[in-house]
Amino acid sequence: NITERRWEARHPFVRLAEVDERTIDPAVWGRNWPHQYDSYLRTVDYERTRYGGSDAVPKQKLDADPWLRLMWAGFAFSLDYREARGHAYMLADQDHTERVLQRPQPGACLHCHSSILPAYRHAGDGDVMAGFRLVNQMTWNEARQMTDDQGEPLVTHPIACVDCHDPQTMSLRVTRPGFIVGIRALAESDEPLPHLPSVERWRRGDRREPYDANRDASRHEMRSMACAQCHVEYYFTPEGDPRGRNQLVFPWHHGLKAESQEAYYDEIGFSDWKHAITGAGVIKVQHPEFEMWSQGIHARAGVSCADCHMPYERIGAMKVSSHHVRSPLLNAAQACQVCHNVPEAELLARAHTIQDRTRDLAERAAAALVDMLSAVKTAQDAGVDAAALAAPLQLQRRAQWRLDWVYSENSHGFHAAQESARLLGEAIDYARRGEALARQALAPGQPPRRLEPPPMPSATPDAKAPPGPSAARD
Amino acid sequence: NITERRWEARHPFVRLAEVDERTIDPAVWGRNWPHQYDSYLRTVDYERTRYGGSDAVPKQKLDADPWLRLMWAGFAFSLDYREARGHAYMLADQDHTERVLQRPQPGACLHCHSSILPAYRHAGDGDVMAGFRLVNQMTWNEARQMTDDQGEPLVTHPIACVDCHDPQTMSLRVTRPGFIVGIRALAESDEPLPHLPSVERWRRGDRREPYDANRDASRHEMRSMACAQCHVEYYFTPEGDPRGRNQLVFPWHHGLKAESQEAYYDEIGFSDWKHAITGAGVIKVQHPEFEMWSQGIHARAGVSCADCHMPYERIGAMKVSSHHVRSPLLNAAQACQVCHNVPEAELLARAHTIQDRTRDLAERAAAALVDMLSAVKTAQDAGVDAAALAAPLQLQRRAQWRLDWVYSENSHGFHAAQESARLLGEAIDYARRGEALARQALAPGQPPRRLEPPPMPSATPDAKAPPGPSAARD
Amino acid sequence: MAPGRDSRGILPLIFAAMTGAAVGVGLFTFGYGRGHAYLSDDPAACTQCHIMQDPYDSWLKSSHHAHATCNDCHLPKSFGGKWLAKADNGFFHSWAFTFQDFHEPIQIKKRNLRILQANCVACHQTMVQQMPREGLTGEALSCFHCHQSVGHGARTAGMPRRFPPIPKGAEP
Ligand code: HEC
Ligand code: HEC
Ligand code: HEC
Ligand code: HEC
Ligand code: HEC
Ligand code: HEC
Ligand code: HEC
Ligand code: HEC
Ligand code: HEC
Ligand code: HEC
Ligand code: HEC
Ligand code: HEC
Ligand code: HEC
Ligand code: HEC
Ligand SMILES: [Ca+2]
Ligand SMILES: [Ca+2]
Repeated sequence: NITERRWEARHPFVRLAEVDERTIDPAVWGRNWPHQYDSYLRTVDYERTRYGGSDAVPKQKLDADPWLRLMWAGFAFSLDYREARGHAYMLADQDHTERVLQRPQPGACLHCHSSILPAYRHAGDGDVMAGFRLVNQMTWNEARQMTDDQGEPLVTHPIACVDCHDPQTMSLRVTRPGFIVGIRALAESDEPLPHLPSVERWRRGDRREPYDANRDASRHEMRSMACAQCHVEYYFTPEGDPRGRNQLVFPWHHGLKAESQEAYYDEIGFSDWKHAITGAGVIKVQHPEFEMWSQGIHARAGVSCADCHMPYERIGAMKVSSHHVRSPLLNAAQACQVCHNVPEAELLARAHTIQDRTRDLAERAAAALVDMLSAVKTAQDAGVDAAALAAPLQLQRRAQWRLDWVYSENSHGFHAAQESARLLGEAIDYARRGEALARQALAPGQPPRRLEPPPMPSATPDAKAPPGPSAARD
Repeated sequence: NITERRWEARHPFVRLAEVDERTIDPAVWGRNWPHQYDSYLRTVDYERTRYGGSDAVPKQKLDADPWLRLMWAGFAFSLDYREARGHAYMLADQDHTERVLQRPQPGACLHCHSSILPAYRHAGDGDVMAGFRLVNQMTWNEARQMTDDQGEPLVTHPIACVDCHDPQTMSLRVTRPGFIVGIRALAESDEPLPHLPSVERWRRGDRREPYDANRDASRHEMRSMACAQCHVEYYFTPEGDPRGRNQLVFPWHHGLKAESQEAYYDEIGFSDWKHAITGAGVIKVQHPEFEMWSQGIHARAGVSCADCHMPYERIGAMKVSSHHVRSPLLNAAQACQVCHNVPEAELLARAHTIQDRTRDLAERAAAALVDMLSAVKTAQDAGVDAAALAAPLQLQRRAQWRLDWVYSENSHGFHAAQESARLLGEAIDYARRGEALARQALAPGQPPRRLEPPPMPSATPDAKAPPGPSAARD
Repeated sequence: MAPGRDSRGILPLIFAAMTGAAVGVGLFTFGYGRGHAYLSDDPAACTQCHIMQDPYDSWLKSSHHAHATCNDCHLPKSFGGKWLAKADNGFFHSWAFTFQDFHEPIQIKKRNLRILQANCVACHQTMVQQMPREGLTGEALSCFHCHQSVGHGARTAGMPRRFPPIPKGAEP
């Protein structure tokens, strides 16, 4: 036993297989790095935590929190929105979601749901950035079915080794055009970013070359930036945008904070859709994990995504990063105790305290939003002048933005506890202000008629929920 | 010099003066413990931080935040409410506040503003608890002027050594009846108190003897309980209470959380006063530092008040607890850096981030409260039926309670960042709901008339602000 | 500290007494793993076990690497106590290491914390003489409550004290 350990310590790995940019299949990489590959495969596993983790059949959030169907009325998310699960499922889950099955979606989706670089390179004739722009504009089906000149499919795997690692040096890298362009804009903004020292350093420099994470970021920052390629808020450019249609953009031009992103959307006059109940122009927030983490104490203290979600695990004498990316609460010993010298139960209790408070306040904000929608709708139905309701619609935009920012962020407040509560407090303020104005437009004694979430006839019943990728282990 | 150090080393202290329960004057104790006495004297000093610290002439908060005069309309606090300053001033500041000068106050105030035990013992003929009850019921002037049988004044000093230390062993102790009774009730409640393990232990025991901090608490817990004798929310029993009038009570019967205290007040039907603008029965919150700290991560991690507010400082070859109790941000090197190995500027930035967010949300809550008061008042003036306004008045009680809990807590959110934001979020919710209801009672198109804070003719102009105790250093 | 951690030290003891073979294996590890190194005061001796590498690395980064070695802090000062603790820890570390049956990250046990505290006070008597200690109120304030990283340096500025591997690029 001890002999074996000493040996392992001296021989971390042998290159049994050659891997390069075109090696998408993780099984090939796995011959060189079997431990990482083993844990990578375990992302098919599922186990729930109080608020997170994952299930075999991912929970339908629209049923758990029916008010979501009111908030997102008229938008694809009101058809089907489930708990996230392991990386192994990212492509399959997109194949099955009603959002794709019932609504036209662009190729831009695949940026974050597959090992997409071969498709970009093919479409752009070797130029990834050009290919990215072309694939974005395709329909989702066109993009998903792309083949190379030999007719071999180009979109084959969920995230793979090559997406995060340089095949020559194995160092971390970012490959996603959305991030590469987004972080440039962020660097050029003037929001302070004390948790990203390389950006602050670039800002103090001559700025002749745009910020480039692969050149400028420290290895430590890369341990978060690798994830920031996907775990971020985004939007698709609308018809008429000078950059073309359905281009994937990270709205970081004024900074990462909820208010900074909102300022950007306001400035360009962007809305994802007109709200089906009130007609307000509203924005959908998607998984701003990187942005929320950026507001928290862990980021400030230099703790990266990989520190918690890919903690080192000891395999014999070696330490390897767990590629079983998942909720750290399933694994608090490795994920938290390396830094926090307290029992596991105590760590869970601390995390749950934060999440319970967030949940509590989010429900309060949701109630406020529903009250507001009810009041506005009642006023509209009563024939109140649209001018009198312009202010409430604007307030609805503000309220939804903040509530969605926290709700769609997947840590339930953990990544930035006080910031989550602050945003929910603001959401409540905007929603209730809208309600107050709408109520005043009503006659005294005419209470708003309470809206009920519409039924969900079209959504996948649980029995037909997206199954796991059948071939995940081959 | 080196000889002197050696001497200190061999003789940590020599009892040059005998001290016992009757030795109030800290100067006498100072002969035995000159270092602690020296720093104790420095509590006359002043230096501001971004939100805290202290000034020579304490800032009038009613001018800094004029909405306070609306929130507290009709209550003594709307006359004069200033920044806290050092312990040396506690008695003098009570002598000078317009709250005492213009309104009758009971002897109960002195529980926390002076070294009061001799007065209690005298009034109770040796029985401190009986004396406490009698002094509580006196007028403030009677109590302040109490003399012993020789005609010597009994209320002479602000907090002194004997209040926190056993004169024989010098160990920490609690002496204040309000706390002794309060913590018993808390122990008997069922709110979980993971940060007070001795209480949890007592709960698991046979409970025959009531919880007694001096017997049960660990030395470490005493480092917070010593402060919890005064830095807590309290109320005075109203006329007709079975315990007698003007008895000082800590409302901990259902727990320490804002909601738990509120439940207690609701249960006994208590209000401090009828709000002068709306007539709502409302509660005043005073300095719930101990309670807020109890909700925070530092308490949870076992960090006590004394750790931050009385950090060790080196004196020659020894270190002693700084008795210059003050803002830790004036002293982050000793107060924070032993635990947090980051530069002082970074620590201040982290604390300020928390405080700025709290401030921001508190201002939002204040605006909501003022909007609500305006809407309710306008409706009342318009002759709206009182029954239609009952709900808003109840919501006002809830909203003020939460906003005041955070505002009157002196750390500006630092002691429990997320909890402060959560409470402010709730305050906003209640205030805006009240506003919405009141607005609907108004005719459409009749906007509420905005209330302006009343002028402050009676308050002490700054030039006449309470001076320091002239004899602080003799 | 998780309940029962302290008892973990005793259970294997009983078990070991009953299974000579296991003792033999433990002793083999103790010998082959250069258990004699345990008996020296050279910190490098501890890194015979790769599992002690992180504590060692972080000790190198600590304020004390010039003032105190592992044994100065982790072994009792008294002659008898020292050898007893060496036997205790030496044996159980070998045991635990061989059977790979221990909590990771490693967490110090209560009895070993008491040894540590005594060693802090032994060196720093002068500095802490005014701090009320045992005898005054019956319990001491734990030095590590505040001085968490004296023996094992923080990983990067601001990181709590424990011993994660130091990723390249994240060094202070
Ligand atoms: C200090 C530890 C820590 C850091 C750093 C951290 N996270 Fe998390 N993350 C958590 C915890 C704890 C949860 C809550 C998990 C749960 O509820 O089960 C979580 C939840 C998540 C989830 C949802 C997981 C689920 O089970 O549903 C995602 C996705 C996520 N984090 C991504 C990120 C990304 C991306 C970053 C970096 C930008 C990051 N995290 C940084 C601790 C961390
Ligand atoms: C290429 C895009 C992409 C990258 C890069 C990426 N993720 Fe994900 N991640 C996803 C998608 C998509 C899902 C949801 C999969 C599903 O539910 O089908 C997901 C799911 C997760 C989950 C939820 C797992 C669960 O069991 O609930 C966590 C946690 C997570 N990612 C963390 C990370 C971290 C940490 C990194 C960086 C080390 C990272 N991700 C990098 C796209 C990405
Ligand atoms: C910028 C990266 C990014 C883009 C672009 C993106 N996704 Fe995702 N997607 C993620 C991440 C990260 C998760 C996991 C976190 C979560 O569930 O919120 C996810 C989760 C999902 C899930 C599983 C959970 C759920 O929402 O039901 C589905 C389905 C999904 N995405 C579909 C789509 C579709 C359809 C599009 C295009 C309209 C799209 N995604 C575009 C990053 C992205
Ligand atoms: C979502 C991004 C992501 C994917 C996909 C990914 N890795 Fe990693 N990998 C990381 C991160 C983050 C680290 C830690 C790197 C560091 O600390 O610098 C890492 C580290 C490694 C290391 C260095 C040793 C270690 O364990 O820290 C190897 C080898 C490795 N990965 C192999 C693989 C292989 C093989 C695959 C595919 C089966 C893969 N990785 C897929 C993010 C990823
Ligand atoms: C690499 C180190 C590291 C890891 C891993 C880590 N933390 Fe932390 N944690 C910190 C630091 C640093 C702070 C900030 C306080 C400080 O400076 O000591 C902190 C603060 C906290 C706080 C208080 C702040 C707040 O948001 O209330 C909690 C709770 C916490 N961590 C829980 C966890 C949990 C749960 C995990 C695992 C999912 C975890 N931490 C993983 C280093 C870490
Ligand atoms: C982890 C450190 C920490 C702990 C523990 C702590 N405090 Fe504080 N306290 C602070 C900080 C930081 C401030 C903000 C000071 C400022 O704004 O200048 C503060 C502010 C205060 C203030 C206002 C001081 C001023 O300058 O206006 C009082 C009073 C106070 N705390 C009392 C307490 C009490 C009583 C306890 C225990 C129940 C306690 N604190 C626990 C750090 C702490
Ligand atoms: C006997 C009651 C009493 C006790 C016990 C007490 N305090 Fe105070 N404290 C006060 C009063 C009263 C003030 C306000 C004095 C003034 O503004 O005139 C005050 C002020 C303060 C301030 C503000 C100082 C400044 O410069 O702004 C801090 C900080 C503080 N106390 C912390 C503590 C801590 C920590 C403890 C326990 C070690 C403690 N107090 C024990 C009554 C007490
Ligand atoms: C339970 C303890 C307690 C009681 C009872 C108490 N105080 Fe205080 N008082 C404090 C503490 C602690 C502070 C410092 C923190 C702060 O200013 O909020 C303080 C601060 C003050 C101050 C200085 C700051 C300000 O509010 O202007 C005045 C004046 C004052 N109290 C007057 C009174 C009066 C009058 C009474 C009786 C009606 C009274 N106190 C009852 C504990 C108490
Ligand atoms: C409540 C926190 C706390 C505890 C417990 C504590 N210390 Fe300290 N210690 C401090 C602080 C703060 C300083 C810094 C004093 C200064 O720099 O003025 C310090 C300073 C020291 C110093 C001098 C550092 C120097 O700069 O030379 C030594 C040695 C020391 N402590 C040893 C100990 C020992 C041994 C124990 C346990 C018996 C202990 N401490 C317990 C907070 C603490
Ligand atoms: C507000 C409460 C309070 C007051 C008033 C007070 N002390 Fe203390 N004192 C403390 C605390 C808290 C400690 C730390 C005790 C511990 O660690 O167990 C302490 C510790 C001490 C110690 C032990 C050595 C040390 O420095 O840690 C001495 C001696 C001492 N105080 C003397 C005095 C003298 C003399 C006075 C009056 C001039 C005084 N104290 C007033 C709270 C107080
Ligand atoms: C005796 C140790 C100790 C002292 C003294 C201390 N802290 Fe902490 N601090 C902690 C611990 C423990 C945590 C919780 C995270 C963890 O477990 O590492 C923490 C967490 C924090 C956090 C993150 C939690 C939050 O509320 O966001 C901040 C910020 C912080 N401390 C700042 C300070 C400042 C500023 C001071 C001085 C006024 C201070 N601390 C004094 C031990 C301490
Ligand atoms: C200056 C004193 C000091 C020195 C020198 C020292 N340590 Fe430690 N050691 C500590 C302290 C303090 C702790 C942790 C106590 C705690 O958990 O709070 C500790 C904990 C440990 C632990 C248990 C892990 C844990 O976090 O509980 C191991 C293993 C360890 N030390 C090994 C070593 C080794 C090997 C060396 C020499 C290379 C060494 N120590 C040198 C003070 C020291
Ligand atoms: C045979 C391999 C090995 C050697 C050599 C070794 N250790 Fe350990 N050590 C371990 C293992 C395994 C553990 C974990 C034991 C457990 O948690 O049950 C450990 C735990 C510890 C602990 C904390 C656990 C406790 O029981 O409190 C300390 C402190 C420690 N070692 C110090 C040392 C010192 C000092 C040396 C050198 C004199 C040393 N070790 C040499 C394997 C070793
Ligand atoms: C073998 C003797 C020895 C032991 C054991 C020892 N120290 Fe020290 N320590 C020193 C010396 C020598 C210095 C540096 C000179 C000085 O400042 O006194 C020092 C410095 C310090 C300092 C100031 C430097 C810093 O890191 O902030 C602190 C605090 C301290 N020791 C605490 C402790 C604690 C706590 C322990 C127990 C875990 C301990 N020491 C164990 C000898 C020792
Ligand atoms: Ca979006
Ligand atoms: Ca009160």
